[in-house]
Amino acid sequence: MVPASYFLILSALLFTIGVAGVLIRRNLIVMLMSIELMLNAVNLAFVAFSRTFSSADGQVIVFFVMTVAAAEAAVGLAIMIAVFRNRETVNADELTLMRW
Amino acid sequence: MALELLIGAIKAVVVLVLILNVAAILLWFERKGSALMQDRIGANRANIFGIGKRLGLPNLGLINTLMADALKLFTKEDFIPDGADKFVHGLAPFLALFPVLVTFVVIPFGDVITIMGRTIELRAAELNVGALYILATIGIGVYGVALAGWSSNNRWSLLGGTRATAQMISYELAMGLAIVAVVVTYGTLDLQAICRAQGGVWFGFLPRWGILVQPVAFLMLMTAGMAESKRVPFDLPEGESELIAGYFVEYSGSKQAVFMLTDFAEVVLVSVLVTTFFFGGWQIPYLYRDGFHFPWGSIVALPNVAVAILGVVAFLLKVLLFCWLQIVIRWTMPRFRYDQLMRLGWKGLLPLGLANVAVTAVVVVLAGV
Amino acid sequence: MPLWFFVFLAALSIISALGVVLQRNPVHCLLALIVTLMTIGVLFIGLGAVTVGFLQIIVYVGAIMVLFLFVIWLLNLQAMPANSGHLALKLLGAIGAAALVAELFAFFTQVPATAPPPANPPADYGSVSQLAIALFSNYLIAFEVTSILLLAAVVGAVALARRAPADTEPRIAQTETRAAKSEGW
Amino acid sequence: MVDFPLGLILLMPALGVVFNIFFGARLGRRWVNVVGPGVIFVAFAIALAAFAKLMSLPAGGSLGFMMWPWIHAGKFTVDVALRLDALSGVMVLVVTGVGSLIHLYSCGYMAHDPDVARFFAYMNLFMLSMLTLVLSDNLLLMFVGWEGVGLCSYLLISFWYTNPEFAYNGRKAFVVNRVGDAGFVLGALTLLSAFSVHGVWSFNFVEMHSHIGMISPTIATAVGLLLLLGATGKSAQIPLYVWLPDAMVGPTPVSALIHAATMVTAGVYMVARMNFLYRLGPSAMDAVATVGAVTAMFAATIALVQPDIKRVLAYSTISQLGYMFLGVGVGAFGAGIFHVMTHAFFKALLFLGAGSVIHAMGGEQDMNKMGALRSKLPITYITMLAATLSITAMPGFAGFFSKDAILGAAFTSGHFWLWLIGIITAGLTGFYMFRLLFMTFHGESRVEPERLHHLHESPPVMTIPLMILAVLSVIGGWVGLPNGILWGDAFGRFLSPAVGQFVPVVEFSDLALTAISVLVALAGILLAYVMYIRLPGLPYLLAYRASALYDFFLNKYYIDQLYDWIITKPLFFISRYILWRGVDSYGIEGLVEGAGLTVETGSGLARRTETGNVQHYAFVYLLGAIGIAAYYIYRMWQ
Repeated sequence: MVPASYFLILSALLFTIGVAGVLIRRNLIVMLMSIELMLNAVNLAFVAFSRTFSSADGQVIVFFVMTVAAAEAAVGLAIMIAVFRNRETVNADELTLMRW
Repeated sequence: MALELLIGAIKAVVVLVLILNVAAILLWFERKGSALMQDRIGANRANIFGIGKRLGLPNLGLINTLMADALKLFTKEDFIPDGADKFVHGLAPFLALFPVLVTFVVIPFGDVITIMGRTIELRAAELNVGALYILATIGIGVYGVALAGWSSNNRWSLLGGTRATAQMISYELAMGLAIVAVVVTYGTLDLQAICRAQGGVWFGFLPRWGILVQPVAFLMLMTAGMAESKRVPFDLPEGESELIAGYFVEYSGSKQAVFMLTDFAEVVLVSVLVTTFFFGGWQIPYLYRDGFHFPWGSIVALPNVAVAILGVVAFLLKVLLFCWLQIVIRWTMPRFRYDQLMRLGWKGLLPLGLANVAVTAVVVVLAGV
Repeated sequence: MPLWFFVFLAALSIISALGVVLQRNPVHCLLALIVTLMTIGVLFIGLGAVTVGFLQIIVYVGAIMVLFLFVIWLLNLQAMPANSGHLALKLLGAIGAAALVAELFAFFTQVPATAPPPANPPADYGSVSQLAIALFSNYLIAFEVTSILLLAAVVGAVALARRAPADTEPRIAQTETRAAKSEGW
Repeated sequence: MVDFPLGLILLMPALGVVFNIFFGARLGRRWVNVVGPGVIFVAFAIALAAFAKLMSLPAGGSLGFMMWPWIHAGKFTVDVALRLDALSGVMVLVVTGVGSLIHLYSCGYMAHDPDVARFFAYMNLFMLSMLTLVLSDNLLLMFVGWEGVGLCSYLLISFWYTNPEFAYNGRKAFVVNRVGDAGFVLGALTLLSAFSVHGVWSFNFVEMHSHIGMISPTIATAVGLLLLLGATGKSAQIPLYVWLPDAMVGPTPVSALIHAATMVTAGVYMVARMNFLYRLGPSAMDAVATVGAVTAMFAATIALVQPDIKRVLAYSTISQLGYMFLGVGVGAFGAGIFHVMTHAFFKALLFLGAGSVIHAMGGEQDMNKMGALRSKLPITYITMLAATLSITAMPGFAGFFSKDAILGAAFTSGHFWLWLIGIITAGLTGFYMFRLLFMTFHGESRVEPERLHHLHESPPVMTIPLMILAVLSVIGGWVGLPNGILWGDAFGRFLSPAVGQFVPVVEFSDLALTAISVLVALAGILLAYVMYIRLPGLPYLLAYRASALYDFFLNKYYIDQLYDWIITKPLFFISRYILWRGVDSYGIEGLVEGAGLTVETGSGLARRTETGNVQHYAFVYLLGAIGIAAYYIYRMWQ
């Protein structure tokens, strides 16, 4: 049986890759994808712990995370459409109106 | 262990072969059936050395369907349009076919069969959450079509892909709700268990099939399934008169063959689901493990193997029946308009399904099942 | 789940995750992400959380990702030059990510969960009933709140993405964008 | 000490203040004219009741009223408490009595002023402060009243603030008083510290009196001198008298009430109140007496030549205050307070009479433009005549007894020279007072024709107070006859428990002294008669011949100019060029604006972090996450 720490480390790696994606990519959609990636990495950690302590709580949290992720994706993409309609771009570098 | 793997492999192969053959036969059904309904002759030209004629057999076009078309399609040039995303373009057809095929893994096509003291469940994968699995695979099924439409770098195909995706997403909901209703009724996600629960009779003569418990769910599953399979009257994604052929305009040769195969596989899938959920799957009325127990009391004992084989045959017959039903519909109905499609999906089936699930849940709770 | 299978899935997920970050074409990123999600779903199933695993595939792959695909199409995003300056940020981001992963390693190699989990979890572990019981007993309020959240999200998404009166807004937007571009924002 | 609701006496004017400030302007003149003086009359009635109660007590008794605890810091405790003994009893009666009459008079005098509500608000506030000063049972609360009357004086001097000169005079009075108050505060604190050394942490008069033995004479002298400085400020003595003449620009009732009858006597009252202290430091008492005598003569000389009727009265006030200081300075505290009372009567009367004249003349104050008003203003003339006879100490009139007592005490206490100055001053007083009277009411009219036709006697509301005060200026002194005649010095006996008994050191016949002073005064009167009735040209001739001396007197010894050059100008220079231009502009504003500039630049820099780029924020977020994780790793590895 695979030690839970393996799963945790895997989730750490995925999470970090997601972080890097958010930081490196300019495309808002890809940034959103990276965020989803991070969420899933966390989910993985949750399930691993849930298995370790054989309790359902971790899975419940995963369930909630999925729900929230769905809501977040819906709203986020809607915002993106609105932004694109106004600014004709989804490049994070060009969407810097809210600044000094 | 090895034996287990072997048995699993055998079951998988059996299922695959079954599906492919049924699909192929379905193609023939379609041709001849449509010809019949439209008072045509249909496929009748292909002939090998005139053997059939010599023997004076009527030309049923089987050769056309089963050999000639296949050969033609698989020997044609595989054309990739300029500016297409080659990787995705090549990947799409198999993304479309794969989910449909793997869905059949959880379908029980028969009861247990006992060979050399080893009882074998007659389904490829003994998964106890089959319903979820089905929903998952159907969900994945969207991508083949969508990516096919996108990767071809062609307006028509992109339009078709978009339509197909929207349509499938919309009707997945209805489908899922129908399945949920059934699951709530029988209290399990295990398809085999569902089939078993449909064995036996009410009032001594009425088979306990799901259709009698969940007629609404049956209608919804049928409709949504046909929409999923993107056939007339739900064939807007590929409506020849508007989008030439929709998402697979730019496909030719073997890849197009794969798409066609997917089409028929989906038809079969719908029939299989309907059969499994509402028509007892492999159940035959009055047939139990040890043989027939007719309402009027006479008992015909049968060996286990015979019962199992009977079950499989019954299953196949039911499936073919529903395939035929779909073909009839396909050649009878006109095509929907897009807004009609969406209205039906979102304003018709979705609320209906929700209401159905709610009612079912209440009834189940009250009945204390 | 045998170790070799885990390693295979882990490698697959990591590679595809890297694909998400590194590929130019949003659609390819999306495909990579889909692969990652499915791998994670399979990992769930392998961990015994069967229901959650399938839910993962249904919800993420079957719904959310399709939404992404739609938006990509709607905005007609083709491959865009990935590196528009900000090399410093990229470098720092890489360093920060490395630091983070190092720290997380430091954690997860120390956690008591290093020992392999109990080989035989409770019979109903990961089943729908277990999840449902937890959801509707301990987490009932959270569950209801989540449903409200979803409703709000639906309404909000519709309100945001609805096309505004087509006469004024786009022109303003374009001038604004042009001004912005000319001022080098 | 018997409890008595003395607080009511303070409550009345307080109510008047509140009413006049918040409702007076809205409800209009009629209400103000009722409430403004009304509250003071009520206060007067309560004061009478309190005084009767006091009289009913055995000699040396006192009434007390504890309002609320004020400061309780460690061993040091001060309460807002009132005490009414013989001394404060007399003062309260004078203040409320004369005050009520003057308030009544004001209704007529201010009849044409649009701002009467504000006027009465100030007047009531002054009464409140003055009564607090008088009734307080400790030095600190007394100081509150002390400052309060100063404030009211300032407010009322510059009552017609639209005139910049009036406003300037008000400011002058205020600033000069500040100098005196500084002396007061220093004195009080020195006294407290001196007491606290011996463990007595109190400003209470009674306690201080009982523990006075602890204080060394030197400290007593120092404190006495410091308090004297405060007294000179408030009571317009040398060197701080300069504000009083200028204070005459205020409404005449104000001059009568504040700058003649009550406030300016606060210094005398304070010295009398602290008599136990002064007795301990004889040199301080000598200083008081000297200051008084010199001031008396000095002011009288100035009064000789002033053309302005109110200025003459102002200088005569200073002069009379000098008499009072002389009295208390030579140890005859009772005589000093006696003169305070009589002076309150006749000087208030003089001012009110002058006010009536000015009222009739339509604001004219120059006596050169008056004359022969006797027939036009009969009541005013009669009453002012009574007052003048009283101030010139004609036998039988109120001023006679008090001034006689003071001069007698001065002589019998061995201060011959001071007595001599007092005598000369008496002559001068006779001269300038009758000069005023003659120039105003006698001789041929020098009134400008256009003023002639609307010359008229004042309305009863003004003349009735005049008459009452006239009566008082005649009989007011009979409470303190020379010893041996009828009931003798009842007033002195009544006061002695509070201020102590006067003990003569030189034996001499009172009668002779009295005769001398009366003769000298008569001589002055005669001289005035000659110069202003018989030979009206003589004054101008004198002024022409002895122009140097005349100008010297006319310009008040150039003291104002002197102060201007010694103090004011350097002060303004320092304030403007060093404190304002230098310290304020560069030092303080530099600090303030420097702070602002720092914040501005700092935020300008910090602002740069708001790039508006999501990913920059995300990166900072990442750093935060890394930090937190690092912390927990650190914890983990502990």
